[in-house]
Amino acid sequence: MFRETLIGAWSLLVGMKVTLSHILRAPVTSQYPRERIEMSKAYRNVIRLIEIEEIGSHDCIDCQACVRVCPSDCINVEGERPDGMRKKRATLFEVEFALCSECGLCLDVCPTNTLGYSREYDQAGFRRDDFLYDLLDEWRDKEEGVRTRLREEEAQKAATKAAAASKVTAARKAKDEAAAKEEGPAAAGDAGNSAAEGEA
Amino acid sequence: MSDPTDYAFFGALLIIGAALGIAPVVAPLFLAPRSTGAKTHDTYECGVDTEGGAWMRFDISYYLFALIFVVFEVDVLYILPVALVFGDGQYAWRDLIELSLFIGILFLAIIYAWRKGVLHWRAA
Amino acid sequence: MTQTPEAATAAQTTEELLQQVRPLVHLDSLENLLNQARANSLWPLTFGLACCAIEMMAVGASRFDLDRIGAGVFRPSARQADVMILAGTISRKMGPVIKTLWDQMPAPKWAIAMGGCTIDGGPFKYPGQYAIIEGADKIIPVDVYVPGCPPRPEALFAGILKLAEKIKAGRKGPEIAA
Amino acid sequence: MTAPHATTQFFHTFDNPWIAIAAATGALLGFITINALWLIWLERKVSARMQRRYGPTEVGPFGLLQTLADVVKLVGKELITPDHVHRPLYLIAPILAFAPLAALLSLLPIDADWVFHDFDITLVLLLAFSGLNVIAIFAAGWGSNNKYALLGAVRAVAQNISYEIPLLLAVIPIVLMTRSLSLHEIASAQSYPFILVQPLAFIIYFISATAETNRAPFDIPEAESELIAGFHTEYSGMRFGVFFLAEFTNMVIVCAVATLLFLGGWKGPLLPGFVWFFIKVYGLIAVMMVFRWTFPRLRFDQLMTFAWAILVPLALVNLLVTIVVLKL
Amino acid sequence: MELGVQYLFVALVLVGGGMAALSRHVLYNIVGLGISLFGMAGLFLQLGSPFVAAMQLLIYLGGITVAIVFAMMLSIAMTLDPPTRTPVKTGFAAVAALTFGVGLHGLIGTASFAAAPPAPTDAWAVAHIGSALLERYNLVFETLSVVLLLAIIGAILIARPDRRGDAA
Amino acid sequence: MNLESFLLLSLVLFSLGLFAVLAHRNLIAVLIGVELMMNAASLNLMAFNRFSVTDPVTGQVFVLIIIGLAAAEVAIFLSIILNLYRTRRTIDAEQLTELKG
Amino acid sequence: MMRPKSTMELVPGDDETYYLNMGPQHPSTHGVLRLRLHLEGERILGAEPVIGYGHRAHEKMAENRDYLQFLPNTSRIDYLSGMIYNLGYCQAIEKAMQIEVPERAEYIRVICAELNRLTSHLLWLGTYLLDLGGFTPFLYAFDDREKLLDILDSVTGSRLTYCYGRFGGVSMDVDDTFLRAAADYCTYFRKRLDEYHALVTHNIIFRHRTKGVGVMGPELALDYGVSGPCLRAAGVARDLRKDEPYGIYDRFAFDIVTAEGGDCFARHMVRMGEMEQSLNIIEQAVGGIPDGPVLAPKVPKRIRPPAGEHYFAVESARGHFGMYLRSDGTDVPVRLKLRTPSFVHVATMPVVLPGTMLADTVAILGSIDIVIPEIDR
Ligand code: SF4
Ligand code: SF4
Ligand code: SF4
Repeated sequence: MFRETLIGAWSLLVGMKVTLSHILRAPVTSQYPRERIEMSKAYRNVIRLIEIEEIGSHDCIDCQACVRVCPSDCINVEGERPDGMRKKRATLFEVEFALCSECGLCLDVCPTNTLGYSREYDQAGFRRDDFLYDLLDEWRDKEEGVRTRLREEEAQKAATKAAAASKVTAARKAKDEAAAKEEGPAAAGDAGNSAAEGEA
Repeated sequence: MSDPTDYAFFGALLIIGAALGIAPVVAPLFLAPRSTGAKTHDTYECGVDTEGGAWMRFDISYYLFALIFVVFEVDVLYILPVALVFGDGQYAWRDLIELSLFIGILFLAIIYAWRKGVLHWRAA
Repeated sequence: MTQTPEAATAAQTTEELLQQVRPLVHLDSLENLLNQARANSLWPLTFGLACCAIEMMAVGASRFDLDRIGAGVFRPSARQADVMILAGTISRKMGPVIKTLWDQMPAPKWAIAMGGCTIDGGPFKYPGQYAIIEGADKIIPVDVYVPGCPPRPEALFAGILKLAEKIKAGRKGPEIAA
Repeated sequence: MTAPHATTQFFHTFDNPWIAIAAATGALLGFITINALWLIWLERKVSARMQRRYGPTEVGPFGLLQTLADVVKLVGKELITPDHVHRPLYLIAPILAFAPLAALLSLLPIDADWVFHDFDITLVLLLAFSGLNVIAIFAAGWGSNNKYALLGAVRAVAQNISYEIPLLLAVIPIVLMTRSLSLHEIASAQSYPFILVQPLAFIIYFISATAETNRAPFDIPEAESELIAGFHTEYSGMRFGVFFLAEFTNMVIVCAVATLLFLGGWKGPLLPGFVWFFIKVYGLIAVMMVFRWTFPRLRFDQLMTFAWAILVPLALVNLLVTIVVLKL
Repeated sequence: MELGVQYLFVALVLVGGGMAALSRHVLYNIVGLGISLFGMAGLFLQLGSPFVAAMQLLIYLGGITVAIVFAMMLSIAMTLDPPTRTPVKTGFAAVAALTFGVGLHGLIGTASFAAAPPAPTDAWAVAHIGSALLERYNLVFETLSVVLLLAIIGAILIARPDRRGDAA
Repeated sequence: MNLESFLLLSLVLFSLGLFAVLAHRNLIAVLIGVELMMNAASLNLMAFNRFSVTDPVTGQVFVLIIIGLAAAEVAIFLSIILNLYRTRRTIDAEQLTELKG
Repeated sequence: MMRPKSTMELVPGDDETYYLNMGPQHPSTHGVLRLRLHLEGERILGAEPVIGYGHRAHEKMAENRDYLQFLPNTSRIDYLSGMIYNLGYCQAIEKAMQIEVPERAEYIRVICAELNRLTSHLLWLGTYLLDLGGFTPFLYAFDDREKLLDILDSVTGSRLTYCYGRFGGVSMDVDDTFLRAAADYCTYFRKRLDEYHALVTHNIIFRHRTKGVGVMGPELALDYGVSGPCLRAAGVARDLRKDEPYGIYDRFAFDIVTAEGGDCFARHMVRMGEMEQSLNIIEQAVGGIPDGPVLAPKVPKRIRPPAGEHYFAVESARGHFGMYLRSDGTDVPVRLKLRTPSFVHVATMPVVLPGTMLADTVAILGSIDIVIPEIDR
């Protein structure tokens, strides 16, 4: 009995040694509101549209692939085909962050890879609808310029295409295929169809 | 006999202590808002309604401990005045024997309780 | 169940919404002082519902250390808590329990809805879902919402700071979208 | 033996008792508040450092105002008196817990000639009034009429009374050695700290005192993980705050008594007496804090068994040895 | 002031005693007993013996009352509605108590007590109690410890449930 | 206050105790009555001790002894109550009499 | 097989029945479990777990979504070992559809799953100590867990509810930094384990609180279908990773940690031992990871497992996690039944708890390590 007590007392001292030794070590606390930390590369938060270089803006073509794959049904995309363009452009891209499960499926299916994650990590708001994000917000003012440029590019392309069209039909067919392939491999899941749809 | 005013002073402090205890409890009555929720004044029990009264029949061990305590406390308190004069008189050895007898008898009580398993809850 | 904030008519005062009565003595300067203290001493109720609760624990742990702003004193009894952090999915069975706990907290009290689930059902909202309450504000008045699934600990931290800011400004109750 | 009136007793420095009482009130109020504020801050800081965090930093410099904010907040917090409580008991319990402790503070001699007030039986008085603690706890638990509270209260009472015996038994050797029940005399009688000759008594005293103040690892009555908050489960706002204040005041008292009985009170080289006194007291409190933040808590029955089957026999043996040695 | 305090204690004793004796709820009986005991301790103090007063607090209030409370919790008495009183019994008790009180009061009235000069302050010191216990009353002292030992043994024997493990 | 008033007080207390012992059906309440009576006795002793004895020690010692005996008595009495309760499921004095035999 | 009568039956409704509710809001029921305890004194006569406070209709959800869309949900069933569930679900579908997973992905899966097991056990250790009243070990455990989460976060992007697996692999390749961090952590954590032993395992109070408490013998455990650390603590060496190796677990050398006694202390020891084994596995996996793709090249766009029944099980941090799938050949399951360990474990409470003391409840409940949504699904 008393032996046990002694061993017990010793074990308590050993425990205290451990905790006391930590007093001397530096705290591990990150001083959050004072220090901002960098999130990892893979970090997931609300989705956002990322800039695609050759376009100079996002490249959402309103293919609805992400809308369809999203398990939480939290994406709402609307788009239009701007006059004189073949590709569609999104006119509305809403994400209800409160519904999102940060699963990344939408990123996987996006044919143009224009979806990414926001780097934000400390959103908080006073209203429950504070988290309905309009992802096009940051792009809107650029949009007109982008469209004009895209239109020009497309027109140019069309011109080359038209030039090529005058050539043999076989050649045209081959070209069409190439164009389809361009979009194809990037898409997984059901994205394939919709990507083609967007193209059409 | 000690100066009763000393104790009066102590008593006054007791009352002051009570006042100090009351003051912060009274202030919120004026300062704090009050809730009017439907269940605000119900028993707190992890968020569900409580079943039956709070009263329960407790383990007999509680009582046994209380009992040993009472008896022990009396014993121990008898030692206190004795401790003040222990070994003072000319019969120092007698004092020693008396006191050790007393403590020895106390010990017997503990041993008895131990043997009876009173000190080990589960055995009860 | 009580009315949702949306259902609250203009006639309803904040007090009614919060189910609180104003204190007997009401001086602005005093109230200011109290609000400063309240904002700096938000004791949360130890209360987790699902996954988000783990992140709530993480906020209290060494890395984030909620105690720095005085909010690290988790009280297990509703009678001693100031803020209810709803962390996780609210099932229909849990709803009344939460309401009871909320009622049993002493005024002034606040609620933070942490995670998508408590804001509007989050990942668990789907057609045919029968088991959850889609949004904490359907049961109790929520002050601050923290989105994410789960929100990072920093986000909850930010939520608590936001709540503190709100208290300091003397605002009360849920803020209904204009 | 009479009261050591030789020393300047605080009370006797005033002619008018009313002024004395007013002064005492002020002093007590100041000490209790400042002590509690600083102790709670200390506790949070010590625990934080042990856990490699910072603890309060944002409110005031070094978070020093944190506890103040807590207290002010508590004052502005609603007091819920649930419908089902036994009102008289429920309402009086916090005051019962607090009042004796506040008065007891006045009995502690802080320095050789800085005695608030001293009787010839200070020690007994201290023990008697801190024994009343159980009644307050009981009133709280019973008055709350809540299962957790009642369970917590019963445990608290059982625990407190059990640890009172080893506590008393650990004090008696000192009484034997000094032939006095006055704290001031006992402390003055120590040409060397008694802990050197009575180490076992000191350990027993300290363990029992930790248990008496319901501090971890003996914090069963308020064991969060089982009983929510134990006997103060139903107490809200400042009523709970008063219990809290009482706990911290009690800590000071038991540690001060330990200092006076075993550590030589105010004695120490160089520094003035009262500084030594407070260093020792707060040192002991810091040890209590380290205990609290290191150990898991004992199960209730183990706790009782520990008191009766280990501490009491040990204390009795210690006492026997003491009287034999004193005689030889 | 002095007298006021004294009357305060007397009032405590009487109010507590009344509660203890007259209330029908056991809990209030106990609370009454507690109050009365506290007042009694005060009176002991007034009567010159702070030590006995402290003992009264320690043992009676901190010990005996607690034991009674625990016993009450073990028996179901608490939740039961206070049993109705049989008027006959109550009446009889009241009459008996009154007769006793009045009779004894008469007796006290007839007796005259020789007042002794108050003892010197010194004689009240606790140490004297100690030496009295060690010298004059040493047999009582030892016997008391045996009595207490027997009390423990007896109480444990009586109160402990049989080995069935049924904690009653 | 003089000796007589103390005696009177203790008399009242004793009568109250007597009443409790006789009137209460709950054994615990009866025990409380007994305690009141013992206290009345202690008070008497202390009063005599103060007012009509030259050496105040004896009275104090006797009160201490009374307290000690009270503790022993309470211990035994309560144990008996509990035992009765366990076997008979009641601590009502009247029912206990009825159950007898 | 011992079947407890419902506690309601056990007790005739006399006026002395005393019920105590633990939960749903209780600091140590780990979420929203509610235990209805029937007490006599401090002794527990009966215990009745009341579940459903965390019911979020996980299984129902599977019937409403296609296979891919259910994926993010898997990690929310048992949020403490979400990765294992997530990957397990992928493996189940892969098995049903006979998809080959690239080598590298298999290794990554093992590393991530074991890291996740570590986080889960660490969290258990912390909260268990919290239940027992030790606050500091809780924070140490959380601190170590944070370090793990940082590692996992760097590749999965989440801290808790991972959605990292994909049918046919994983969603993102790992880089050397990740591998190095994992290996470094192993070295670091071995040292920490010693500290935990000094602080917790050897602590006399801890031993007294857990030894001989809440004994779940091998028969009882097997009868009830207890699995995972709780089963191994009863001395039964069963571990799906060894017995029916899935993925590539057969390539690693590790032991099944068992302990004798089946009490809380044994469960503690098993978990501590398992952490060490996990470290072994991680080290081996990091050492042997090949290069290559992380996603199978030919995964059908629409997941349509062949009609019929499929079953697959993995060893989660809590035990045997089985998925029973009924498919009619479409891309939405007809039924997905999840066999979750905690559900079984909590079902043993009515037999394990009676006879113990109230204070043991938390020690026992904590030691079986439950996760509520996993019970309520
Ligand atoms: S999948 Fe990509 S391109 Fe298609 S709608 Fe979504 S964001 Fe736009
Ligand atoms: S991350 Fe998942 S839940 Fe969130 S928007 Fe994308 S697909 Fe929907
Ligand atoms: S918001 Fe996400 S992490 Fe939080 S409880 Fe809901 S599902 Fe779990």
